[in-house]
Amino acid sequence: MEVRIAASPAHLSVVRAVAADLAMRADFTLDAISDLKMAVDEACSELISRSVPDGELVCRFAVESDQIHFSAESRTGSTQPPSRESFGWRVLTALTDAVNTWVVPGPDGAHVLRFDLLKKRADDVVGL
Amino acid sequence: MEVRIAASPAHLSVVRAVAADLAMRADFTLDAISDLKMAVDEACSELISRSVPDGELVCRFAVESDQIHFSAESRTGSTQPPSRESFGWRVLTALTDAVNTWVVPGPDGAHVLRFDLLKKRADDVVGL
Amino acid sequence: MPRQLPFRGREDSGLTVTENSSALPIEVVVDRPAEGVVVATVSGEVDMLTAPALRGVVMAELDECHVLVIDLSGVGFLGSAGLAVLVETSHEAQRRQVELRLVAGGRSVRRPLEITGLTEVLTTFPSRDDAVGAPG
Amino acid sequence: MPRQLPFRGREDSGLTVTENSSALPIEVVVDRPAEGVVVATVSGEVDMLTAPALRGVVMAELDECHVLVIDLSGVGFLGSAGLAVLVETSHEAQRRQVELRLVAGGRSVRRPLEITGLTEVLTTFPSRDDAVGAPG
Ligand SMILES: Nc1ncnc2c1ncn2[C@@H]1O[C@H](COP(=O)(O)OP(=O)(O)O)[C@@H](O)[C@H]1O
Ligand SMILES: Nc1ncnc2c1ncn2[C@@H]1O[C@H](COP(=O)(O)OP(=O)(O)O)[C@@H](O)[C@H]1O
Repeated sequence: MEVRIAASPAHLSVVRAVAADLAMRADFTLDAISDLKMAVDEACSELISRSVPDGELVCRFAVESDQIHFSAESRTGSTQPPSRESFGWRVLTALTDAVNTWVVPGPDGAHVLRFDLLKKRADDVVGL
Repeated sequence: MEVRIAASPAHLSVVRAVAADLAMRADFTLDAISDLKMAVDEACSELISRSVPDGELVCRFAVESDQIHFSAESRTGSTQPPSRESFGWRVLTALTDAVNTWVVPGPDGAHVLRFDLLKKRADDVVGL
Repeated sequence: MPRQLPFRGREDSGLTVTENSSALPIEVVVDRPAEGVVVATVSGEVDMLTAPALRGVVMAELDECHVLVIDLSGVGFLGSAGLAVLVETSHEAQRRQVELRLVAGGRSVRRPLEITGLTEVLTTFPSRDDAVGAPG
Repeated sequence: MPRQLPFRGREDSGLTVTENSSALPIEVVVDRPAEGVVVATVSGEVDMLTAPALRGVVMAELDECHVLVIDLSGVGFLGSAGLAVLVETSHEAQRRQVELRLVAGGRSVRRPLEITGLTEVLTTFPSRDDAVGAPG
């Protein structure tokens, strides 16, 4: 499924609500639900803070056999993805089973920043 | 904001979760939140049961000054909108401040069924 | 007394527990607090997806009792597919001379019943104890 | 003692209540259970949208006390923007010789603190009473 919102912090809670609802119904452990919400929030917060003005944030959720695949993108002014030294990136890697971020060329010479993450039903995260 | 899901009953709960989150943050009364969830569920259930196989359901929410505007559509095989004599339609009119449904021509000679509804922040519904 | 249920059923010291075999966001637990009295305790959300499972359980129980209590206290959402199950169960109960009692505590159940006028037609109680203890 | 707060402040028989002026899904209530002790009780969700409001309130209180308790029991979500506020408040508290105590009850607060290793750095208590009553 796909959720499209204005790239504004006011909409973070609705994306978290979607993540929580999907994970709950996919029988995720309570810790895994909490982690997915936080990871989704972290990726979307990064996208929102780097979005072009009046940009759109597109989130896709795919519930797979034992995991949820989340990807999100928005148009950005920079060709640089977020630093992998940042606190946010360390949080994302601690919370998820796999995470990636990169910039691709968008329409009209713009750049699109994308996050992709996998979260398994049962958490076995190790922390930072 | 826009939510796109496969037109399947398994996704109803996520659309309700989105409706509830938006209404809660827009400071809707508890009764109005409950009514909006039920109205959104009713409209989406109608769309899902009349959707073409493997169809997509597109839902749009707009939070306006004192109300939420919800519209949803999916491709359908019929040119007939749902009957205004049905129980479902009476529920919808009881739950909302305004509701409409109609069929428009879609791409490839298909038909698109659409629902449009308004729910105000404070409930003053009268029941069936 | 094995019955055909849409859920895996388990019998446990007189208690029939019906478990959720799929990932359906609904659970129905059936127990018999007294001779001829069946309580079906529903939790989760009753919508187009889950209403058929509820229907299956309560219809099967109608032959097993003269009082059927459907406890909806744990229901977070009750849509029109769920209301239709309650209306149909009520008709079927009348036909079989079974008394149907609903436990409708919270707003998420009371509100849909009120809006649709069903509180006039169905017999509701604020709690399970009130419903089970009501004079027959 | 009027202060600059991001929220409308109200003083009421010694109790400072900070109200939510916008529709932000966060609320912070400040009270003083004892001389020099300030408790900021946070409810709602602490994310990129609401963390600045929390930061404004707790930073303003740091000058008014020697023990600052931030009660997060009513917080349903704590994202990294919220964690950053706690870390910054902790540094600022150290600088001003204020003791910072967090109440971190439920999973939605404990989990982010644990995952990020912040339970090692910040002083947490299971309840408000434990936090207020702890030896200084
Ligand atoms: N261990 C931590 N726990 C919580 N917040 C932290 C931690 N480390 C840094 N931060 C906060 O996160 C923000 C960014 O930290 P930093 O590591 O410098 O990342 P970046 O490189 O993205 O700026 C800062 O505001 C800082 O207060
Ligand atoms: N007042 C009511 N309350 C709850 N459910 C009802 C009510 N009236 C009808 N229903 C249920 O709704 C479904 C459709 O009812 P009906 O009025 O015939 O609408 P339609 O014309 O859409 O078939 C039926 O399954 C019926 O049991």
